[in-house]
Amino acid sequence: MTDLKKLHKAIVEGDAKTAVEVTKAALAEGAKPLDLIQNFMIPAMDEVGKLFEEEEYFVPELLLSGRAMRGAFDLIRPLMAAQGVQPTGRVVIGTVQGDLHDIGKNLVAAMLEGAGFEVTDLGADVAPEKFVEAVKAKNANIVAFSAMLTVTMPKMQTTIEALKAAGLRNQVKVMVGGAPISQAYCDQIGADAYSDTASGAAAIAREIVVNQKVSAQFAEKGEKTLAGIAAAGKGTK
Amino acid sequence: MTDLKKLHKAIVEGDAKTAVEVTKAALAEGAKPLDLIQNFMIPAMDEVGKLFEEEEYFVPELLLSGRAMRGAFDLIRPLMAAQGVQPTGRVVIGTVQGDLHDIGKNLVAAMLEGAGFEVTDLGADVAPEKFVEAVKAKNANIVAFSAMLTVTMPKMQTTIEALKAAGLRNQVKVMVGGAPISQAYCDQIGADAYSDTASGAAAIAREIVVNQKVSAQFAEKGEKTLAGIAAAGKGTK
Amino acid sequence: MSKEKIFRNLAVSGPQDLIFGFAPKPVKCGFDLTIGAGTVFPEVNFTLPVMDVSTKTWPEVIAHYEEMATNILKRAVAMKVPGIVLEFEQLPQMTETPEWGAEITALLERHLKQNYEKYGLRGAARITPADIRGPAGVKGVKPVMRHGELWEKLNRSFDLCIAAGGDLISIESIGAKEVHDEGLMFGDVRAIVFALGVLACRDMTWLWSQIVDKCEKSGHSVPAGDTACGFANTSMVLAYQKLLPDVVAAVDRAMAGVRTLKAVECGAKGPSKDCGYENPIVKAISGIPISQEGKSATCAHFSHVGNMSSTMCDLWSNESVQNIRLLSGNAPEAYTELLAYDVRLMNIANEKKQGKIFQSWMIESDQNVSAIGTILAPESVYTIAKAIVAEETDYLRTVAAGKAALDIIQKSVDKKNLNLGKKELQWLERLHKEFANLPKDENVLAEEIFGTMGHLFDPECYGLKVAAAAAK
Amino acid sequence: MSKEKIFRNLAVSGPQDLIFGFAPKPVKCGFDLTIGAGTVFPEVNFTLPVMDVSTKTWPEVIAHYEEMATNILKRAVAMKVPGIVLEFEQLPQMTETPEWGAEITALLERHLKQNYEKYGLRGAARITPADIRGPAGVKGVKPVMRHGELWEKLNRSFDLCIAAGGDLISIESIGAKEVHDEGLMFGDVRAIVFALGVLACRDMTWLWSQIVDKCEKSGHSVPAGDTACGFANTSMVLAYQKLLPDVVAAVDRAMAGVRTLKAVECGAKGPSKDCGYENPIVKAISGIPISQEGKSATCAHFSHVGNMSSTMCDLWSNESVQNIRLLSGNAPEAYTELLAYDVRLMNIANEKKQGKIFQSWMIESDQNVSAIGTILAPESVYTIAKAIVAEETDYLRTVAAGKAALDIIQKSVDKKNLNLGKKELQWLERLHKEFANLPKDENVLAEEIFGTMGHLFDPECYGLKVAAAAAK
Ligand code: B12
Ligand code: B12
Repeated sequence: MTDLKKLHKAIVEGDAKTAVEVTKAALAEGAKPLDLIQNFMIPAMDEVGKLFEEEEYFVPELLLSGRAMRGAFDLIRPLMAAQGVQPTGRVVIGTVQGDLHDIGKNLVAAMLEGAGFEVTDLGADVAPEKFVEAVKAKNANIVAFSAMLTVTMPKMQTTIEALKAAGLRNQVKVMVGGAPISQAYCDQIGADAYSDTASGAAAIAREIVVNQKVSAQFAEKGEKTLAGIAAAGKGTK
Repeated sequence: MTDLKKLHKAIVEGDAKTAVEVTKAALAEGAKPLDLIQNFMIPAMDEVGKLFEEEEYFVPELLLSGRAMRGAFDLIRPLMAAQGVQPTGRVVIGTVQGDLHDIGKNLVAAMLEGAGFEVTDLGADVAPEKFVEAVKAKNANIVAFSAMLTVTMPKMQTTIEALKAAGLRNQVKVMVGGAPISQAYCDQIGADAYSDTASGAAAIAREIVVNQKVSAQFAEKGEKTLAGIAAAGKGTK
Repeated sequence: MSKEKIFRNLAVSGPQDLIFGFAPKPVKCGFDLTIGAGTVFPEVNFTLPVMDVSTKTWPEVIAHYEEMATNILKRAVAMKVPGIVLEFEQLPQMTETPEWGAEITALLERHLKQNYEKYGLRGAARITPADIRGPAGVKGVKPVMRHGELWEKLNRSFDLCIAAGGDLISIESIGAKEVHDEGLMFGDVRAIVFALGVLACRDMTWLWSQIVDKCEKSGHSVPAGDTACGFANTSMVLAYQKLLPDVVAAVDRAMAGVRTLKAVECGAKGPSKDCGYENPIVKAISGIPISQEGKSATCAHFSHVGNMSSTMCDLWSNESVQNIRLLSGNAPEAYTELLAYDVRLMNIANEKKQGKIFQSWMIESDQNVSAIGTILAPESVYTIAKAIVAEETDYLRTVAAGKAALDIIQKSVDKKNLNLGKKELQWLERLHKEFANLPKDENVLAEEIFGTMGHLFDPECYGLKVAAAAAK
Repeated sequence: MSKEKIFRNLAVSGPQDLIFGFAPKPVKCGFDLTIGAGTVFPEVNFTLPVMDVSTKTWPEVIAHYEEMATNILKRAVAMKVPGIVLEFEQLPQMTETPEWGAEITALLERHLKQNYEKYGLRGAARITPADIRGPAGVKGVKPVMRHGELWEKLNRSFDLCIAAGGDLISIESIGAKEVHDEGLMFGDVRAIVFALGVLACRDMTWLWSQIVDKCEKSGHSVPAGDTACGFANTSMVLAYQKLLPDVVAAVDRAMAGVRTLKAVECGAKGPSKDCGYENPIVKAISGIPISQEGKSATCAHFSHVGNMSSTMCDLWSNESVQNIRLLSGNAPEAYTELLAYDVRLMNIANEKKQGKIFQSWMIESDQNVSAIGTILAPESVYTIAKAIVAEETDYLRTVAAGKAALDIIQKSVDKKNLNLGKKELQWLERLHKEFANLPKDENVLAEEIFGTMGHLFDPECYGLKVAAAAAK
């Protein structure tokens, strides 16, 4: 039997090649996808998250581990979908129109992926209509805006209005961030949550989903989402 | 006959005693009040204003001249009132509730008086109701708020609302100022005019009155106000 | 009531002993912070953005102070500052409801404690209740200073803030402001001298002996000191706006030294408060450490002494900035890093025994730009301090300070270092005459001013008996 | 197209020749302003508060720039600054509608002219169009750099701003950012070196020869210089947030010197732009004056080199602050006075031949706090500059700069001056190996990176022919 601890180690060390090999071998030997996720992949990413929090890991290590996990998870996703297991949540993220700063946004996207979210990254300079389209197409429950310029921040409000006009406002929680953004500005434009760090963004997103503050349609499948599974795993459901 | 140029000189030099003596003597000799104002007192204060603008005069010289003019004008006011001559305008001024800074406000009050306005100074830490009362009692056409604290600035808006509730909003133009105030804040709270200097305040007040932007009841007596007289004097009616 | 200790001689032997970071009588306070023992620390003052303060908005107010304390101390730890003072200048509403001011005092002490225990960050909080007595500036109302509801609240605010663990207690007291303001407005030198030299000194003694008493009883809080903000900052800001002569503001500042020193005579230990530009005079005479502000406080007001004000500072302050967002983060956090870099340079210069070189540039930067800059140079400060201690009474010391400042300005003008405009020179002339004509006996002046400005102040509020002068 | 001038040796004979205020090749520009001839001037950068920029709001935008220009220059005159540079960093909308950027350029020149004629205030405006090419960061879209609608607008923006009288022309060009960002995110040193040493240098040459050409034809505008903001500020800010290793950001900054120098090789005269912390390397090699920012720019971002960054500055900048209200007045005005006081100290130190003493404190303040501080000290800058000019090609010069920086950091760690954490030391080890394994031939690296990151960039946009590497 393949030693699954090697999967955990490969993810923590950002070794995508080994992670994929071990997962392939394990599945071939009949390992249960749910077991791989619950007992190896999620604990590995939690360890990576902790190493990042304690400044043991920098962004490169974090992203390489994320890449390794995604590599292994891609082999499992079709099986999970068959059993109706949903991603922790579906996020659409982008830097608002007129603004090309994307480093902060990319980090938030990476952290959300690490936390088991399905992330649709629209890139930078994203017009309001494109956010609306993606939220509809992906049936997202969280939309995240980033802005770095005082003169593009107002576009966050324009985009929220576009979501309202399209009747999607209640389907999503709106998260905002970027150096010049503040909790006060978040409240002022009627967004739902603000954080000044990428890890903060992931924590809020998880809280939104786990506390079922998200729209009904995910509610009943609570424990079937990755975060739900992870929470069950840790008995903190 | 009394040499009236001495009145002009006494006002410019802030010599209240002489200004009163010369005016008394002139009136006793049958000099016309309107002539004293139009050809001596207002030109004197204009000269003082110019000296102040050119930093030749400091505030002490300005206020001493103002005191000299008021001394002479007090002898004339009853005669003017009899002929129906109104003051350039009636201003109610004060530092808003909770705020004890009054130096800036005092300067603005002095400059307005120098420009021929009848000024009712409510002092500092003035509650909204007291502004409403004074505007009503004095039939004011301009109300001026001063604030120096970020945490008392909102009281400007509260006081504007109190004026609206009392149906007085349209009777007055609202002027605002004080170090932390800005044109943007003035617009935001729906005030009519902002200036960051005392002389600016007087200029705006005069412009409000002379351009008849003030409420109708002063309109038809336009030329009969001090500013109207001064303007007529300079042919700029 | 603690007995007044009058300083007969100076705490320093010459201007060479007046340097940033070192004070003859260092002060130990807060979480292992010693001020004036060779290291300059940043003093960060932070205030609310445009908002109402009421029971309804109080939770939001607390959220602001939580955020400010967190951001500032996070920045201080990141910058590895040698220590830090947080100044909480109470807004009027927080003194009118003493519990509010105390709640924020406790909040700040909690944050300082956490950061001291977790990162070893040395720090202290300076609590400055608002002097709401009077109330000042209300038309036709003579300010009530020694009794009444407003004094009760201020008194209670001191007690609650001390009980809440406030490390350093200060106040911008405004005794005699009603006369001083009128004096400034009309250029009435005699009224200005009377306000500062007689009324203000009496109020300072009455107020500060009580503050010192409360602090000594607490066994924790240090009575830090006052500032003539309501007097010499008013004239400095007016002079900066060219609304008052620079020479008047300079003389006003020198005289304010006597009034601010009273706190120390009553037992205050320092650091004297940041916006007291007269503090160097207090340091020269009493030896206590002082806080100063200048170029890194342009967020609060402009001045011609942006560099001169750092020549003798033991704390370097940003005066005050609101919790608003800049491009980097919130303003209090941005100013913490700025102050931290400023003090690093001063401390390194001192470590390399080159503090005096740095000071010489600070002096040359502002000495000949304005009369205020001229009288705040270490040499001038020393001369003014010597003139003060040579006199007996507060009044005569105040007059002496004014005359000393005038002589210093005159010498500088004669040597063509300070070139003043025509108007300023006329006022300099006039000031020489006014000071020469001042009566030796303060009671003569008291009666005169009571005659002209009796409608503005109540002598009893200053414990002053004035023979009912015949109405002029 | 002006011919490239490659610097074979340095413009200074040693670190002792690198001091604030003096540059071997001073620049005369604007209204009688000479930069680098012994006086440091403030460079004030001011931007819009939170607002939309559109045809509808354009009048309000203009009103803000009128107010900012008026307040800043009023403050500059009041502070008697020796001279001033106004930096107008165009926001994207103002480059996308070139007429808008030009209108504000003309507005600034008008204000400068008025103040020069009325008060003799020496000044110049730096105009920085936004590099809107690409567009950068759009998912799945390879940035288009040398043609297309966005380049046309940027090109036209240069022409209109020069025609509007812009005194100093700059840009924060982002050629190769798409590869450099990916490299930073995954710690891919080979991608970072390729982006800076090959792609970025090619883009700089293509872009700056055109800018220089336009300026020379105008007979007025000076091609001032670039900044590696999109590269080394990204890594510096990430390192400051502990998201990237400090040693990676330090090596990135050293390598960025080669890329930013290209502008000068194409004919740029300086002052090189404020947020280019690599500018000292450019000054050491080319002798042009440079603008720098540090402790007085915490309004825009934090850094560990708040004092080190002033060691060799010819202009001292606040990076950027919005037109928002502080307690004193608007923020741009408050920062003008702060910068004015900062430069006064530097200029006085130079007048008294004590500039080097001041510099020594600035160095000691930051040298051992971070690896970036270590490599930006004058001595390190000189060593890196020497290593650069000893090489032939941009690529080899970039590698040499990186290696030089690594050696400087290693020496400082070995001497226990710079103490790095365990993680940082591991990355230092790794960087040594990575740089040792870099191929001598840049084409080998080009093919390799095209193989791994070919989906991100279009080689033709950098005039690069890459043999279609077999897909890995
Ligand atoms: C690097 C940089 C650039 C790079 C961008 C590189 C990139 N790939 O993004 C380049 C060179 C392209 C650039 C260009 C410009 N820039 Co720029 N830039 C910066 C700089 C120095 C750092 C930004 C950065 O990458 N930070 C690092 C990341 C990790 O931090 P972060 O973005 O804050 O993200 C963190 C948090 O905010 C949060 N977060 C971020 N997004 C989100 C979203 C959500 C939902 C959540 C919950 C959290 C969250 O998590 C992140 C990780 O901790 C900033 C300075 C600053 N104060 O930030 C200026 C800055 C933003 N830029 C500025 C300017 C003016 C410009 C230009 C207009 C300059 C010019 N004329 O060329 C152009 C405009 C480009 C455009 N069209 O948008 C100004 C903005 C001024 C203003 N008026 O707003 C700034 C503030 C610098 C300055 N001059 O003061 N810039
Ligand atoms: C002098 C002063 C005082 C004096 C007041 C003296 C007096 N008689 O007014 C005293 C000592 C009493 C005082 C007390 C306090 N102050 Co105070 N004070 C100042 C200071 C240094 C100068 C104000 C001044 O007199 N300026 C001179 C005049 C001429 O200028 P001006 O007021 O701006 O007026 C001009 C223009 O604004 C305009 N203008 C003014 N009003 C109007 C009105 C209209 C309609 C128009 C058109 C124009 C106009 O024309 C004027 C002439 O040019 C300011 C600093 C500053 N930035 O202003 C702080 C300042 C306003 N105070 C401040 C604080 C915090 C306080 C205290 C709370 C401190 C404390 N804990 O004790 C208390 C609160 C008192 C209270 N209950 O309100 C802060 C405010 C911070 C904030 N959050 O808003 C400031 C900004 C200083 C700082 N710390 O940064 N203060």
